[in-house]
Amino acid sequence: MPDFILTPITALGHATPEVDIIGPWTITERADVALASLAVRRGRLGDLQAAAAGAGVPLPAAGAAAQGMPYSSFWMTPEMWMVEAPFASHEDIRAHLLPAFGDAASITEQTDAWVRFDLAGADLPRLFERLCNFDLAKAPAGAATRTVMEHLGCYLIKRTDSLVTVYGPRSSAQSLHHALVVAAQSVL
Amino acid sequence: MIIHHPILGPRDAQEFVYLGDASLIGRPDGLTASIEDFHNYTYLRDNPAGAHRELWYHEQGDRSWLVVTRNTLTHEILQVELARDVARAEGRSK
Amino acid sequence: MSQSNRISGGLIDRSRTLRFHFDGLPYLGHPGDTLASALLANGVRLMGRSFKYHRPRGPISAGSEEPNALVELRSGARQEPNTRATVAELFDGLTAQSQTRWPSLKFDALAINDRFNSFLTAGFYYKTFMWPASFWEKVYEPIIRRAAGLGSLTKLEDPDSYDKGFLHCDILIIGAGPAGLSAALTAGRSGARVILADEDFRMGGRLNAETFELGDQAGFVWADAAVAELSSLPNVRLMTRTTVVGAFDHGIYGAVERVSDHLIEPAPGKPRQTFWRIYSQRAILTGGATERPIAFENNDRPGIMLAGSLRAYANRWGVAVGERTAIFTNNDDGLRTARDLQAKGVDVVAVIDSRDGGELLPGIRHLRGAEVIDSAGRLGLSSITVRHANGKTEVIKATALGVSGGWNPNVNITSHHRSRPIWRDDIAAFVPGSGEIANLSVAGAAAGTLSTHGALVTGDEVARTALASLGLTATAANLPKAEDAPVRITPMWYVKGSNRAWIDPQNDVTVKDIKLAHQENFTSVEHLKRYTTLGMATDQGKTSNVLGLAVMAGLTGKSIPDTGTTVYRPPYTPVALGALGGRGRGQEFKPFRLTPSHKWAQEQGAVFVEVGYWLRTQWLPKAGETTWRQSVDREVLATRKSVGICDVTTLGKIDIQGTDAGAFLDKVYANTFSTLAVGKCRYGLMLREDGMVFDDGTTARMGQNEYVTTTTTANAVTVFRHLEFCRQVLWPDMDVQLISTTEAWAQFSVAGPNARKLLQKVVDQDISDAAFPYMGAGNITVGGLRARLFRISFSGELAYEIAVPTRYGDAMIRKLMEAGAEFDAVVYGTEALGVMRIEKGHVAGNELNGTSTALNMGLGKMVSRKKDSIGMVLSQREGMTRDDGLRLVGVKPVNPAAELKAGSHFLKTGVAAKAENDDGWLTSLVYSPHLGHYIALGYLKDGSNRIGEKMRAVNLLAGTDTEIEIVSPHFIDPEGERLRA
Amino acid sequence: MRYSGFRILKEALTGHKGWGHAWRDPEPQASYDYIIIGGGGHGLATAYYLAKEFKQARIAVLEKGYLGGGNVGRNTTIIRSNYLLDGNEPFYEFSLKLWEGLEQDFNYNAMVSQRGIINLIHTDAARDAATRRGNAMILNGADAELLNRDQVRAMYPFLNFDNARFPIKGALMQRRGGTVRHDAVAWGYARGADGLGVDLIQNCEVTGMRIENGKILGVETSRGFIGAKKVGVAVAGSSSKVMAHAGMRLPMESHVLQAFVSEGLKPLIDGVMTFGAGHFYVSQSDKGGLVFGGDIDGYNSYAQRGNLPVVEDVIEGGMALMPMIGRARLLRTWGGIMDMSMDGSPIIDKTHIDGLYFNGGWCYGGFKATPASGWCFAHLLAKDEPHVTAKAYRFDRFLKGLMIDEKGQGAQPNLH
Repeated sequence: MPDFILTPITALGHATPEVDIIGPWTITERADVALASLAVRRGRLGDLQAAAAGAGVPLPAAGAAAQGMPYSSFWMTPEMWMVEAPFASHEDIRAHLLPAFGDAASITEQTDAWVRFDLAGADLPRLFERLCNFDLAKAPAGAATRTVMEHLGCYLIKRTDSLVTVYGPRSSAQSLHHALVVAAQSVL
Repeated sequence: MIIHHPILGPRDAQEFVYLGDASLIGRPDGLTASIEDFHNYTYLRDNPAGAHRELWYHEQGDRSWLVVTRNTLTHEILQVELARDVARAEGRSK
Repeated sequence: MSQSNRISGGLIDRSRTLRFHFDGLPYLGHPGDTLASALLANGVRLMGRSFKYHRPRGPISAGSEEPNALVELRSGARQEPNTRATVAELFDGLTAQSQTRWPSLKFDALAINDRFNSFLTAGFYYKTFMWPASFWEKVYEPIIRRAAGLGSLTKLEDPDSYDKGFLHCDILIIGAGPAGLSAALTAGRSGARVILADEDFRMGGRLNAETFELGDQAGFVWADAAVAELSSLPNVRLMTRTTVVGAFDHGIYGAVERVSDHLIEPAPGKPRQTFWRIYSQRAILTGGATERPIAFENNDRPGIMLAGSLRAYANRWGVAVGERTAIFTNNDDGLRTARDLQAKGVDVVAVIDSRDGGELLPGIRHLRGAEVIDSAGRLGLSSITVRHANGKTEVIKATALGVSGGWNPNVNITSHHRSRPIWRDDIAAFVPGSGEIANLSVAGAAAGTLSTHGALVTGDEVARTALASLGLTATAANLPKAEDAPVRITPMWYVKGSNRAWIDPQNDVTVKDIKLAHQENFTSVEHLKRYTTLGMATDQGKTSNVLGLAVMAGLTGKSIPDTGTTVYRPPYTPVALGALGGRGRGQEFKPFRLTPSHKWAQEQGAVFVEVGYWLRTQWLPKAGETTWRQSVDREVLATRKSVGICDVTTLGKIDIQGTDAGAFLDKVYANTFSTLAVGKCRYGLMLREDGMVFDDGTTARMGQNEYVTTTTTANAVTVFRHLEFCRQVLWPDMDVQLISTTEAWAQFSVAGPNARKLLQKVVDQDISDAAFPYMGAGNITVGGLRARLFRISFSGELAYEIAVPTRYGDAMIRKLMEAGAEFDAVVYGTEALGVMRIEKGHVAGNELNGTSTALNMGLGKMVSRKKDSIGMVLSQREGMTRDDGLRLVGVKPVNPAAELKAGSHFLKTGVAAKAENDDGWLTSLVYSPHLGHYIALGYLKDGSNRIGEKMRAVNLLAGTDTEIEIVSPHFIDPEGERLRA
Repeated sequence: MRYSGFRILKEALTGHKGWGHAWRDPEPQASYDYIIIGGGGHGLATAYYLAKEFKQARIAVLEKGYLGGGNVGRNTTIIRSNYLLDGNEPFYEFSLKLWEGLEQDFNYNAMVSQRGIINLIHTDAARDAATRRGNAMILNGADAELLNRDQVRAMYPFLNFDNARFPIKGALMQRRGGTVRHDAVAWGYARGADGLGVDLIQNCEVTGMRIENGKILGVETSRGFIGAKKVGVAVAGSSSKVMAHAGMRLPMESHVLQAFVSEGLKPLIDGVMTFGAGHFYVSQSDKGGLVFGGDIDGYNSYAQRGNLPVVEDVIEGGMALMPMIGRARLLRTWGGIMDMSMDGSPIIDKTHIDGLYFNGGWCYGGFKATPASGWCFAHLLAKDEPHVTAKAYRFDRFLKGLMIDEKGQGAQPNLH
């Protein structure tokens, strides 16, 4: 058995995540989250809900996200959620979830399909109105939506008025990051 | 345009990909239908000037396929349904 | 230079002085000035030349409807042609040049055209320049093109950046005049989310240009107070310098905000302009009205302008356009101008009033029943000729003439959905048609309510209605008392005469041109516009369309509405292309997609190629290699000799799970997957319903109810969309769940005789042929890390694809290269990949062109008739199953040294290069270092029966004609021994 | 009356009193030998050639609005014959040859201007495809050249060569391509047809077809019934609506295509160019406006107007290709209704109804096709057999699997 370990890099290509502070806003790359999609097998919603309750996986309604420990999640599409968990404890998140859900769910690892940026600070709507058509000001905390930024399909989660998470396609991490920074400097 | 997604509410049509006439739901069965059946299904359209039932895919959203009833003269949208529900109602299953 | 025409008052900041240049000469102005008001203050009336006759032109307006005073603003790369001096906000250091003239504005050589005006009538060019035919491009057109055009671009890249954005509101209010402010106050106080946008840099609209009072304060003071209150409301967003340019479907409006146009250049990081997409629940148009002229002979001289604009220059900007001013009117508003000017101490020499009755102005020479029939003054007005009611004519010295033919409501935006305005005789103007634009209502002058009182009241009313429809309640409005003068107008469109009377001053469309159009039966309003170019100028006919219609109506004897209306199209005023383009320029035109090995490849000096949004390694030059071929040949040979590694992450990966996953795949693929054993993969062919090949790739069965499908890089998105359609719409009850994992896994192809040896060093499991046979697939580990292994080959060699979570991809490529050192492992790019797949005879993009069937590709047997699958039935149509149809073949030059070109067509030897002899074409071409000559794939008629035939590959573009031999598309290892090794 | 420079001279000196009507406004007769439905470019050209080339008489053109009010009056004025497939290229090359002699033929200056068209190439695969296309063009008697990057740069140095997301690698050029003053085409054909005795009847909408025992007898119109031996339909954009009167469903959808023009500018762009990495094509009119366009909006529409996403997408493409246009301004946008057919190619064919003929499905190709479309449709109407260059444009090609799919998009009209 080979005796080596592979060392990961972040989506922006560094050993450690990048943090940018622009005016009132902090843009933080997050590499410490494991992701898996959780989809209901046909006719198994009840079983899945029961299993989720047991495993402590929240199943928020359409357009919403729910925080928990260790599992948080947000709604993706009918009968499918994205489950978030701490990378340190749940890197192989699918292996953690499979036993709980058995054949009631289709579970797929999504951790590295995405790059995550957390944007923190006051007056975030003023920033996001340059980035996407989502009405952030009107949305309640806990709102989660798919939207387009810089031609990229992203997930946007309004954690609080002063904290927004953006998940974008990992391969375009640099383009998305550039768009966030340029917008912040422009609105600043 | 704004499409009122049955689950997600108003969404900019730019998030969607357009396919065409909702008659595309009614695909014939390949083991029994004739070439002419498939020709009519694949190629012929009513193309009305007025109410038009059409398929839109929320590609930059929740990936739902929708059946949108839209007036092609005014672009007014009269009804939006989940295509899966419509398909089942039209008797499609497996 | 002194501001000779500056008078007292106005909303300008006289405490500060701004320097600017026009045509190289220095002038002074004040904050609050526009370029036009400042030039007029400096006694400059001549600001441009007309398009066709190059007649001297000055501003006729004080707003965005200006057709004449167009200049090139700024210089160098920021030069901005056709900028309306009447809305260009003055800033210190502004420079502008006049345009459409040579060599100078005062002396313009092309003014000669004016002498030949009797030849240059409407549409004259349709009747001549036809002989000889070749002269059009060679002689006539180049002259016309050089003479045409307005301002010029420098051809330098625009150095400024532009933003885009999205805004949401309950109520969008377009225009911040009395009606707009009234509506905004009512809506804002109710708590609704309101956006109030105005194109001006100062809100208030006409209130800034009038002297009458609202309540007991000056109009502009009331406006300032209203703006102050609105800006104190958190639910109201005030947007000055913001023009709403178009009404689109379902409450979406486009608006351009001129963020930095009033600065000498944008602040660092800031955009010049921002284009907003505004999502509104309700919209209220309070865009006011635009005055229109009366046509008379030589009515186009600098100094002749719309009366209301003359008034605006005096009241808002403290400018008297002329020392001696006359007014020509057919309505009471012209009298208001005379009164205001006189109150300002301007010498009003006469008011020529085409009406007989009505109020008589005190203390002013008020000539009723009179007409202005001509004017004089080469570069600017010096006198007018008046015909009195008794028929006597008199020349009156005047340097400014204000003309008022009545006011047209600004209906433009209401017709953006092609609804037609309605004629109202009482105000002799068109008003908005019954709302074809859902949830848009109109108030104030834009709706034909032309008094200030009416504007305030209707603005409030319309806002209340909008609020009510949104379930919001309005508080009582406390509207100030305001003038409520009725519209008193006796329509009078043009003064009859034999010489030219201008209707569209920029395009030089005169009454005579409209008469000619009528004479030639171009009487439909659309024909009139297109034949004479009426209303086609940069102002889109804001001041000329109704006048032109009225003249045509007079000629046809029809009423104006029966003659027609004009439908305005977006944008309301022209929009900088940069603003509509936003940030999507240069490298930012589209986002990049980077592969997991990108960082490593960059360090190695790889050459990258765009593949969709992806950047892939095209080849990886080694020291001493001077041509790309050297690198690619080395990569190919090293791989075939030992082992090569290629990042194949860009291939689409779709995770397909569910108890019906296998049955689902049987529906969407032409071949069968339900029978595939767990732990195995199989090549699949996906058809469109029309029977053409859509996509191909391998699918692996990772578990009983779990498959991983790969798509081509190009089709990853469309295939996923298609699968969702099949899953949700065609077979809604199948138990199938889909999700893309394209980016989740960094996937590398490891190919070549030593592929297994190399991989065995990094994977934790036994991957001997027995343990992991050809077409095997499974979950393994790499140094304990979860990974996936597929034994598949695109190159024809013993090959695997190994995948690790993407964040480990960088480490993985480094690990593979380290482990491969002893085998001289190379990384190969897309070029070498292409060489090897063609040597092996695999189809790719150039063959998967959307018009090829499985049969064309020699894969007809893959289409199972035993089951229903997408495209199965239509692939059997007679035209697609002909024996002599196109077939995929291999091609090699008869002379091994000969070169070929992809895109060449196949012809038999000895036949003429004509379409009827066209036997097919060469799809993909590479040099095979393995075989030592060029090889190619192509589609050839009846190809499978023509193996061994000698024919020609003809490239008429390069004049080459090369003898080729048709061969099997499998150039190496046709039996596939290597990949099973 | 014959138009000429001398005529203009004479009229200028005599107050332009001699110019007569460009065409009459006749009352419809009770019946005709030929009725052409649609007074747009194709309908007018059909009537003109029927009378002039095929020596037919008793012809009427019925137009629901004003002459030339359809797509011939709302397009981007480009002519070219740079098609790939055998079904198309001979036809469009025939059309281009007709353009080249058109003005002298109908004595009207439509400003046919062959300033050249280039299709930019950004990838090696695109160059392969352009090479195949260029060869197909030459094999069909058209002209084509493959330009390298430097040749393109010499022609248009202001394109984004040095900071492009998708580098310009060359171009396929057709020097005989160019532009035409679109309205003048309709007017020239109208005047020409009128002069040959064709009745051009405006404001006459067809509301029904009288068909008995599988034969057409005439059409119901807003101005009453008009009998006809043969009826030809050339109403691209409204084809499905009109053919529904004959109970036919067509292999096409109607879509809105937006077009754009900038404010007038001094000469910048001599020829026509299309961007290969974005949805943008442009030329500059003789008047100085940049005339440009891109893709259709993509959803079925008869509204003759579009929406913002396409406006922004097209202009983004323009800015990516030539960032020097940023300070020019968009003056006007408009929309035309396209017959988007199922394979992106048109239909000129008989129907199953005796005496009823159809011409439509032009997608983007309608304007440049005008002369050949008129000629070939007139040929079919007069001789009951297809013109040699239009024989592939049949209804039944979809049933037989003989699609003419230049883009390879299949039965997806909004992608053609």
